[in-house]
Amino acid sequence: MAKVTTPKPAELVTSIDLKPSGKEWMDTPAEIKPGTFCWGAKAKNLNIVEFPNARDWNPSEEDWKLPENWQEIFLTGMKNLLDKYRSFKVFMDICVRCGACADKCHFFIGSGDPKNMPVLRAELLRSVYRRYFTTSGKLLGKTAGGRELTIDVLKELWYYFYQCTECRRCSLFCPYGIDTAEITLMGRELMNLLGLNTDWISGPVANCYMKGNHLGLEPHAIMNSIEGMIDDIETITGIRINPSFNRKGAEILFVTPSGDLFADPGTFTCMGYLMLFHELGLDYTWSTYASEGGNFGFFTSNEMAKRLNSKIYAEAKRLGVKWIIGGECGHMWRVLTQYMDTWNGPADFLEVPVSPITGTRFDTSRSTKMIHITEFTADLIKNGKLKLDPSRNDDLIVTYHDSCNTSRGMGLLEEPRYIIENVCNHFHEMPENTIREQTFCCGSGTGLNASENMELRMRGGFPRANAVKFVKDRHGVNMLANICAIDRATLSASMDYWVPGVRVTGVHEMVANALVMKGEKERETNLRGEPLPGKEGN
Amino acid sequence: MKILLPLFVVVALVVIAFAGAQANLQAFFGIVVPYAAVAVFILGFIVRALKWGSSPVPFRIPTTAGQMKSFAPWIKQNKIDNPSSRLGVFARMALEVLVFRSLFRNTKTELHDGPKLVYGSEKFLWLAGLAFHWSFLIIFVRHFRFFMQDVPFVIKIMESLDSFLQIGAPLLYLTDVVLVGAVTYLFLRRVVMPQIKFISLPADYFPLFLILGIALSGILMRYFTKVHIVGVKGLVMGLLSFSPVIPEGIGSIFYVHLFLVSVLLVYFPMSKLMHMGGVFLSPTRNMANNNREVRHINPWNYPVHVHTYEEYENDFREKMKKAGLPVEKE
Amino acid sequence: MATLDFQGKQIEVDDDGYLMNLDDWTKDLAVHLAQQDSLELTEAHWEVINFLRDYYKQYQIAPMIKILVKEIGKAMGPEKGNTKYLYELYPAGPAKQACRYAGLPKPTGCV
Amino acid sequence: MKNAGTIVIVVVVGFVAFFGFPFYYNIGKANEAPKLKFDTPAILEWEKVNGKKECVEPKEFMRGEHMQLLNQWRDSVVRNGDRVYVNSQGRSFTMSFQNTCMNCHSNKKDFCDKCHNYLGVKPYCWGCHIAPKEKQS
Repeated sequence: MAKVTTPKPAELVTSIDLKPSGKEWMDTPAEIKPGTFCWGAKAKNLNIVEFPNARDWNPSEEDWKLPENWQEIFLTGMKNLLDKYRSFKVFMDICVRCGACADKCHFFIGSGDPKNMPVLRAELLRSVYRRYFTTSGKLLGKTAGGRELTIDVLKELWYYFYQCTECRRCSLFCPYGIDTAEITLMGRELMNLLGLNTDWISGPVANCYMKGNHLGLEPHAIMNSIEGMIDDIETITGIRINPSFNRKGAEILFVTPSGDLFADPGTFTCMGYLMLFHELGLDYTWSTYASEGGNFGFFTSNEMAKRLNSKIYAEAKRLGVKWIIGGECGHMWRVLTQYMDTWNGPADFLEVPVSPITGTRFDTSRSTKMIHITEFTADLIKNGKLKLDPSRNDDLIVTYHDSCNTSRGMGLLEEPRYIIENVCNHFHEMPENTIREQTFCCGSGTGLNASENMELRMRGGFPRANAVKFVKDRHGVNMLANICAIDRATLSASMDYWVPGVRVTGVHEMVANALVMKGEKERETNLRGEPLPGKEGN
Repeated sequence: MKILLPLFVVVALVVIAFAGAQANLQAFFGIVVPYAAVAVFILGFIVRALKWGSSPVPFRIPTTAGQMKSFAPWIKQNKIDNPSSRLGVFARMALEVLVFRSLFRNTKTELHDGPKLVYGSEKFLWLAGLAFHWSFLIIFVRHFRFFMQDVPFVIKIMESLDSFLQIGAPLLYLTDVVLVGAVTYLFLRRVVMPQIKFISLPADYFPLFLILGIALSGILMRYFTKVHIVGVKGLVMGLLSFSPVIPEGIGSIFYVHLFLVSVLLVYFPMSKLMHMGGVFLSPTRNMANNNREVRHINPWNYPVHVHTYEEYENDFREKMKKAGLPVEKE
Repeated sequence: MATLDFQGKQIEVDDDGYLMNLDDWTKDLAVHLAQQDSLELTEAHWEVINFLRDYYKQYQIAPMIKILVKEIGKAMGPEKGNTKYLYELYPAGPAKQACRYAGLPKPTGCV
Repeated sequence: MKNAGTIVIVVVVGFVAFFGFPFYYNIGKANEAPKLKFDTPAILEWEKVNGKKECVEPKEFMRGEHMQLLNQWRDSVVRNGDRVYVNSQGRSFTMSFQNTCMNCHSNKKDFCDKCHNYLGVKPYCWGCHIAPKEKQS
């Protein structure tokens, strides 16, 4: 348990050289550096979800305790994936190495490690593909860009596939749309055949499978946590909220990432949902069984993701709700948008979502029957259904961070902005190369938000933080809004590191602060218990 | 080494063809090789397309590059960069294939003191790529004048446009200049730019050298050493009508040109050059972002082992009851 | 698997030094772990450790710092119900450090 | 495009449409190399006097380089006013497209146009010069 220290920001920046030089990458085995990797998966967690080759192992040790026939397992698995995914096959074949993606990756920008250039991250696996699955690679080997699958190569693949957050920024710039997320998904799937997951991912997966959410909150723990929030809401507003759990016959099921239930500042966002729904008198229920919107299975294997995701529709069916609202989360929405219906649909037992407040029919979700809470709220504001006092957020100078997945895997760009512009008076965008479809990852997505890899996270978070610093210097920005539970946790850390003085909030925390509720007492503080602007003297 | 090896290979190919033509092997280099090359190209292309096609597209995974189609018209959709209809996808693909839309977005990241990250516009790769591909296409189509009896009007127009500056005699084709310039740029960036040099493989240099070889041998033929051009067309027309002849007096340089083209055709289906076909099959670009509206079917979707609500309640029934949660079984 | 030698027993710990089994914990072990960090456990420290263990037994998870603050405030008086006080007790972070002495698994925070 | 069949059909159709264009365009057209005629009265007269048909330079040179030679003549006459061309054998000719070249090759249709049409090359001679009256025996 050697303590890993994270270098200071200034040291970290000086170590970045974006101009790679030196030996050929094929001949340079990866150096697995402390602070840049997560602990290996524990046997007990892999066993819970019936994963193969479960064992306790440590990435920093020489012996990874691999099964005897690990090469065979890997290559058979690869063949299987090539047969199942056209994306994988095409992306293995058509890259021309033009390099357009090279400096688009936050991990490359923050580390200068050439193997973090998306093209090279893919080439690590592509070289194995060429050697074992193409004629030229079989015949010509290295000349044709092929590479033997040695233990060093396997370790390198593991190391760099857990240094990718599947943010898809590279895919945006690729002339063929080659998506490193897709390649990393395949890579991690192969790793899981060998028991090479990380503890930070496999733990939440096991939790989510057995207990319904990543944090492992048991039913009474969820209720206890929400009761704590209700107490706080009562203190602030004088209104006692009484949400329901696992209630059959509710009109709407609400699902949010469990991070919102159990960690600041996510809990403030969660208070926001509670207050908004109460004010509307919405007929909705929480579920303790489907108590996770996020999906760490997605960072493990396609099958695991589907297994975890299945709970949402299953619970909607059991409770007999009409449709579903989903909370603020990034990767959750890529999964819900691009995968859920295909895996676990059709959701023909549900109805097309219709807002009971405005009557708006959400036809764009007519198949999945699940809408994003910012769609729901933006519609409310547009129809004048909310009484808002944005001046309560006047102490905030806000900028907005687009989550990778909601921007590049969905296109939810304007809805959250519309809300923000209506609930606060000071909003400034970051530079255009760092927002909307070009947004930068928080640096810790896809299950990389552990504590043992803090240096990696801070490196990966550098481009995002640097753009925040730009608006902080220019406009005095002090609050970074977002719609992602992972962002709320990880950006807090990266702001403290890179841009001290900027805090992090969910959009619905700001909504609830601005929301004038029926029968509320005069508020003295915001949801965080801090004095509202103008009430500081009290 | 990764630069020199492909260069040697291309030089060797030139020497082989030249020596072959000198040694009266015209029939081999003029008839056998081109026929074989075209056959390998077509079959190889089809085989590769079949291989891709045999893998299904299990999920609809477009990379969305703009505002999605929203629930209400007051939020304006970016219909091309985030298409929700077939027409939108068609437009997106057309922009991608014809004008390299994604590459046009390219930026260059620089780290300045501060620390400050700066993202500058970087259009040279886009420009060179566009120049290269379009001039290559025009040159290819222009060659149809050698493939057709009674050269069609379009080809003639294309030719006169390409040479409209009327420089020298024979008239200088602009695409010749552009192609050589663009290929040279694409080569130089692989040598000069550290990131690009680092990622480049022999398979990146080889096609550049090969295409440069083809271009230079063609230029040499047209503007400098001259070949018996009526004879060349006779040979090509013979090949096309499956009654090949070797006319007398075509210069050896022509056989070098033809041989390099043949090698390119053979190399094409087994290399990265297949991006020409693959770009159409990229699921992040050729699919509509309408997942929440229209269900996508995965042909290999299969039932998975899940942890059911019943099992969950069995695990936590007492705790749930104590917390006042409704349960299915008492 | 890493282990910790204590009083002739091999105790399993994870990569960050947290106990693998809650049952391996003893008060002596807590004192020992604190000593390694040159920290002497006072009554105030024990208040936190005991609350953590009770909470964990009930909910199978370490409490949020917010809950910890509230509870300590209830037990030790409102002037001590704040994060600053807890950081004075546990300089390396109340959640992480105190959980380790209490024999709880490493807190997950947000995932 | 969900399955392999569709993709292959698209590829094949694409190939046939694009690369196959020359094939079906040529169908039913005679594949003949152009035959030039050297039987104008002036050429026959020259043959009678000199015992052979010959041009200002050897045939192989003229075939590959006539465009350069014409350019050279034009520049020499128009820019320098020099109208005498001395060829590789040391013989002198008057540099004149109309009076020297077209005097012999007065059969544009059976001489110039044959190859130029065959190869789809449009010379810009006739932008300024008037084509001669067709003369051949």
